[in-house]
Amino acid sequence: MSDFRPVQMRSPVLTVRRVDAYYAVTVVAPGIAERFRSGQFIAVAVGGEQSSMLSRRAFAIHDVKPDYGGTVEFLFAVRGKGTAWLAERRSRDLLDIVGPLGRPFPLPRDPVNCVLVGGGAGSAPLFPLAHTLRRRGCRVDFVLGAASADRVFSAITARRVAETATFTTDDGSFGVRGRVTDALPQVLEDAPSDVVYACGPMPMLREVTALAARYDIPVQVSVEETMACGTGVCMTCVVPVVGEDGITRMARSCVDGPVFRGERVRFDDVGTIPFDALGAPGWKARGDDPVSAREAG
Amino acid sequence: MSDFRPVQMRSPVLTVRRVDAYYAVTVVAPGIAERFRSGQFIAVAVGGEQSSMLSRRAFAIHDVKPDYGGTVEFLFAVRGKGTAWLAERRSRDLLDIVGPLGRPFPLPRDPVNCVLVGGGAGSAPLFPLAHTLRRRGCRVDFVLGAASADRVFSAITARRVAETATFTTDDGSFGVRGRVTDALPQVLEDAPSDVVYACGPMPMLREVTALAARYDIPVQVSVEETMACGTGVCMTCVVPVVGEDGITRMARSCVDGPVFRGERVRFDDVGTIPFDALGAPGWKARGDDPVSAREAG
Amino acid sequence: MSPDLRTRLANVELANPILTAAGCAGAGRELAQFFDIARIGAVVTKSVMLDPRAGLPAPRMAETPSGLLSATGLQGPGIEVFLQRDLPWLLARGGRAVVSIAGGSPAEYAELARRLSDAPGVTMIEVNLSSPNLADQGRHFTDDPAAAARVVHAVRSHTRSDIPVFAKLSPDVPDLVELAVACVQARADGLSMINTVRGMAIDTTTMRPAVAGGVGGVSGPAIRPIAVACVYEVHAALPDVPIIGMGGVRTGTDALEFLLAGASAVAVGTVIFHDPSACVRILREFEEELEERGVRRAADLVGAAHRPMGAQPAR
Amino acid sequence: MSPDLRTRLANVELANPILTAAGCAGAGRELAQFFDIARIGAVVTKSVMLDPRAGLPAPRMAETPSGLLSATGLQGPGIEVFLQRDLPWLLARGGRAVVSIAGGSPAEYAELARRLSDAPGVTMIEVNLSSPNLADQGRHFTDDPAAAARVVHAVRSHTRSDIPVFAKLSPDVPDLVELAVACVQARADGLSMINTVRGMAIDTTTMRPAVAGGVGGVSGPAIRPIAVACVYEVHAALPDVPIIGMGGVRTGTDALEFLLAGASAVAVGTVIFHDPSACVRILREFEEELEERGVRRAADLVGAAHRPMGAQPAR
Ligand SMILES: Cc1cc2nc3c(=O)[nH]c(=O)nc-3n(C[C@H](O)[C@H](O)[C@H](O)COP(=O)(O)OP(=O)(O)OC[C@H]3O[C@@H](n4cnc5c(N)ncnc54)[C@H](O)[C@@H]3O)c2cc1C
Ligand SMILES: Cc1cc2nc3c(=O)[nH]c(=O)nc-3n(C[C@H](O)[C@H](O)[C@H](O)COP(=O)(O)OP(=O)(O)OC[C@H]3O[C@@H](n4cnc5c(N)ncnc54)[C@H](O)[C@@H]3O)c2cc1C
Ligand SMILES: Cc1cc2nc3c(=O)[nH]c(=O)nc-3n(C[C@H](O)[C@H](O)[C@H](O)COP(=O)(O)O)c2cc1C
Ligand SMILES: Cc1cc2nc3c(=O)[nH]c(=O)nc-3n(C[C@H](O)[C@H](O)[C@H](O)COP(=O)(O)O)c2cc1C
Ligand code: FES
Ligand code: FES
Repeated sequence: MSDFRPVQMRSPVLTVRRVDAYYAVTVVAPGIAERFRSGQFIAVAVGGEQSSMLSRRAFAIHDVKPDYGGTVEFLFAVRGKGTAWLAERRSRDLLDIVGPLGRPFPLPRDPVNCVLVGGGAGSAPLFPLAHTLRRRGCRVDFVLGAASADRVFSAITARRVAETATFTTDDGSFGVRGRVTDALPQVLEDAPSDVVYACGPMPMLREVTALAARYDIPVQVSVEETMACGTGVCMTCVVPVVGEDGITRMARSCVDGPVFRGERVRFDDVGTIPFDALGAPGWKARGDDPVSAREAG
Repeated sequence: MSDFRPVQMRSPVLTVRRVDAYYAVTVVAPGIAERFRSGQFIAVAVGGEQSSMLSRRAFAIHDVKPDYGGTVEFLFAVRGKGTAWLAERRSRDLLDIVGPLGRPFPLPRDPVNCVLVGGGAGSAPLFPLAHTLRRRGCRVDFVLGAASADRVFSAITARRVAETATFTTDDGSFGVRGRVTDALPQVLEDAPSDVVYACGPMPMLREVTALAARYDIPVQVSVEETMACGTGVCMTCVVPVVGEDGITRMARSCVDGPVFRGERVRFDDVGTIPFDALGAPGWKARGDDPVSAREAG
Repeated sequence: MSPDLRTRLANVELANPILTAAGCAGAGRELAQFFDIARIGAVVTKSVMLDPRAGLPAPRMAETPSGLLSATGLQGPGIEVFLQRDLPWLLARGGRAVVSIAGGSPAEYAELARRLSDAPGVTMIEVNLSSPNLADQGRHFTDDPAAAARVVHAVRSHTRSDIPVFAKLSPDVPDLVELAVACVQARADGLSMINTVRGMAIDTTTMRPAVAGGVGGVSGPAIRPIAVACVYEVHAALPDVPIIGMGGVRTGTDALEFLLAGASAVAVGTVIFHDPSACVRILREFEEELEERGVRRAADLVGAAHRPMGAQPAR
Repeated sequence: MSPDLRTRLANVELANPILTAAGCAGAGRELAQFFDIARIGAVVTKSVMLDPRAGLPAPRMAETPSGLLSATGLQGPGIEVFLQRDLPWLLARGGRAVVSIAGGSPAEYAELARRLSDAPGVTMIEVNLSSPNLADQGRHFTDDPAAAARVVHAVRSHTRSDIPVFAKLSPDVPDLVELAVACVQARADGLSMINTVRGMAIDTTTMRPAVAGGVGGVSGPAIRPIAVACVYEVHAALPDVPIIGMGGVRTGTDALEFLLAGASAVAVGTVIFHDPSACVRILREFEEELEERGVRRAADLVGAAHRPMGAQPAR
């Protein structure tokens, strides 16, 4: 375990590039690069030494390279105050980064067929995953969606890595007009798939999970819940997740996730405490050995 | 009056230079440069858009140049959080600056003999003053003091501009060991002086004022009281100052000063409300036309 | 079509809901160097007392994270100078004047109200209740709803009937809603919230309290969530009473937040020290926020956060 | 010579005065990835209750200027899992355990205290009084000094005599000193202050309260001046009662500020979310601050800001 534990470092920015609607930041972070496994993320402090912004911003790791001892790349769209600040960084600035964080995507043992489904910036963690899967001899099919053409993520890379790459945009400005979940059934029909990996907004993950269930394919989803620390201490990033023991727990998406088995996440109850969750109001203990009860995830 | 009113601008940083213990920052600020008169200062917002630091930092204007439509230079030593942030600025960064602020040094009509006394960073406003006085045919003698050699301000410029330049350091690492007030009597003896201008910490200003009084020379002091706004609205920068009507008022050093006639400042009562100040506890109105009572300054 | 920004505070209508906060903008003169003060909803003036007041000794402020700790002690020239010099200046520039008053007894407040009612051009009176009650060993009027009510009642009785009287509350009270209700029962036409929050800083160099008064008031964005909670709770209890919300407003989004919580107008205080143009910038940003959301009338948003999910105002 | 950092909290001596704040560091496990938790004064654990608790729905937090607004609802595994899993883990790593407890009645608190007294290795108990009193329509124990005193008394009576009991207070009370005195009279060995400050934020996109609970607690540097004032005032009233100070500690200078105000130890909370190494960094900075000032013993500085000018401790 201690080999995989995250590190905190002040990482020099190597480059900040504009890529369509996104910014791609590459930092020198050897400790993070060497520990990284697909699906993990970093948590970045924003605003400098006297920042008024206390919560770290989470970004999926999009790429790691061996240069300079190890670099890490992440991509983001400017959304609020923190990403606006990040977009203004220049090369040689230092960023306070913690990573790699979270439970990575579980990888298949055998060279199976994998469908990777991503929405907007949520596509980022699927790229290192695709490379890893390819290295293991898996077939990769991409389904990437976004609001508009400039928000579709790394289309060229997706085409290069994957057997097929399907794109959807809400406004039809690129690929098929519609949502990824409109295009996904066709992809699942065309190539017999063994596992689905998905990353994006909660409603999309819910639908992808439902579709995969219909085709009886296991699905791994990476959720994006609001986070303050990323390290498991603040308890703000919880989602209701069913454990192996059948008990629902409010699981921290930063350490118990962000990757969960899709059917374990109670999507319809996100934003609530399900009445039957462990410790919900009125909940009464079942079984008498709470410690051995496996944690959710 | 409206010609002299301050402006607020987002000024690009031209250069940031290290000068001994100080940083010299030059910004492009035409509106400020053109309005500037010696003794005035700027108030700089620090920490960027999402700064946790709300009060502006005051810096004397050290130089203005006509380049790029008008540039302004200020010098500072790193002291706390705000100056630490400023020291990290680079060329092309934008600074939110308000200026020029405050009452400038009154200038003599005739080509008289002037002694300029400065302590540490407090010497900054004396340099544009020296140039202006020289242009009017005045004789200028400098007495500059600091804790150590690397904190003595622009010694070379001082020597070039002035008839004589005397330096003192607390540790004797440059010039005479001791304080400016140790060296000042000799300077006043050597050249018959008509006016003293002083800028530096409050205890120094008090002593300079006392010395000038002993030699019966008028003295203009520029005080450095903690400021939050610099524009006269927060009422935090007050010092007790005697008005022309003999009444002591808590005068705002940012708009009623920072330059006051030395003998008007009640140095011994700084940090108190003198019992006889206008509106002090127990104070009773004298005279019946409070409006016509001239403001302090 | 640009949104309708007008707002109503009791029987007064203002062109827009962005005001200055008392004590953070003088009587408008200094800020007029940076923008046309006739453009904002109103200038709330520094609390004026009967006599000149020297205030507290320096240091009067310390910077705190996203806030300011201050103790100025209501330094000011007194009502005489205010009426002869400051008010006419503000009116001549086309500014709307909300005059904040402070005193040590209901009688002093009443006298101030009377003098202001005799003067032409006062749009509203704001009663700063965070002032020591001389009859009660220096406790503040806000500490005791009955004492606060006596002041409000005295002011209302001596104020011309067409001038609304707003009571300004402090968050450091045992029960804010109880205080608010007491003021409204004493015929306050509206409420202003919040005054600064009790706080303190120690100078780690001198090892002494950082402001001469020891305890001071915290203001600025740091206290915004505290202020929003106060506005929300009082609006929930008294939905028909107009509120001027304040505490750390820095952007148009912050102003919008106060409206949604229940304020009909928003005052900008400490942020003016940081940005002398803040009021007009916030007004512009606020208008943009409404445009982005397709909101036609700012007034429709007042208290919208109290409505059940999905019942937010029509765009 | 490096300064003596030891501090005394009732009959317990800690190696240094830097602790974690309850609920901001779990039971130490996550932070142990970033530093050796045996190096800090103690780990104050997340408030534990008798039964498992799911907490409040998400969203549970919103960022505010230099602060965090949160409402997590004391999610936790219950005392059973805590004693079997969390406490042994912490003790095995050499950590000092200050266990925070919360309940709905004096009896629940008493039961928690009894269970903890039976377990080996508990250094101190911190009684989180900002928990709804089930017998009083959900009012918090801190709202009523008598109710708070009953809880403290119950805990003290059921706690092994060598384990100090600290009462943790909220700033949102009618009279903090009165509450503190009530707790001490009920035999609290010391006080922890402050818990979060009541606050709220409105999400301007959804136009609804930003945290699911509506009202939440503000923490972080934004509340530091409020916390310092609380510590200062209570130390002035009860100079012999040890205090654990907290609220927005970000640097060693901030820790020093709390000591000067009257705290014997300082807990770091929200800033841990921002910097998981915060506690050891602050410890290092604090030591440097003492060295720069030539202070030989940290304990000499406790309450120094209360001494008359010039009577600050010998260097
Ligand atoms: C595991 C994970 C991986 C992510 N990967 C990426 C990525 O690769 N690229 C990308 O563009 N975005 C990613 N996000 C979303 C990204 O974290 C948010 O866009 C970002 O935090 C917004 O910050 P802000 O300051 O611009 O917004 P603000 O609205 O100012 O943020 C305010 C607060 O809300 C939190 N917050 C706001 N939106 C989100 C969100 N969607 N998820 C989590 N916290 C949020 C912030 O952390 C902050 O605490 C990821 C989120 C998670 C949880
Ligand atoms: C009219 C005037 C002219 C000045 N000119 C210069 C100059 O040319 N060069 C220079 O190096 N310094 C100058 N100073 C002092 C300079 O303003 C302070 O050094 C600076 O504000 C410290 O900021 P900080 O963030 O580093 O310190 P911090 O201690 O973090 O500041 C905290 C707060 O205290 C205020 N403050 C702290 N020290 C001072 C001070 N001495 N004067 C006013 N406010 C203070 C800051 O504005 C801020 O609000 C001048 C001050 C005044 C009033
Ligand atoms: C320096 C200063 C002076 C103030 N003077 C007054 C005053 O005279 N009367 C008053 O009612 N409030 C006064 N206040 C409180 C403000 O009007 C406002 O209620 C409070 O600061 C919160 O708003 P803000 O965070 O935007 O500053 C003052 C605040 C500050 C910081
Ligand atoms: C997310 C979160 C959870 C908290 N949980 C607890 C808790 O379980 N028990 C408790 O006594 N205080 C709890 N607190 C309060 C802190 O211990 C502390 O008193 C407060 O946050 C002020 O310190 P800070 O500003 O350093 O965070 C919690 C605070 C936060 C932000
Ligand atoms: S983000 Fe803090 S526990 Fe997950
Ligand atoms: S600094 Fe604000 S009035 Fe002078």
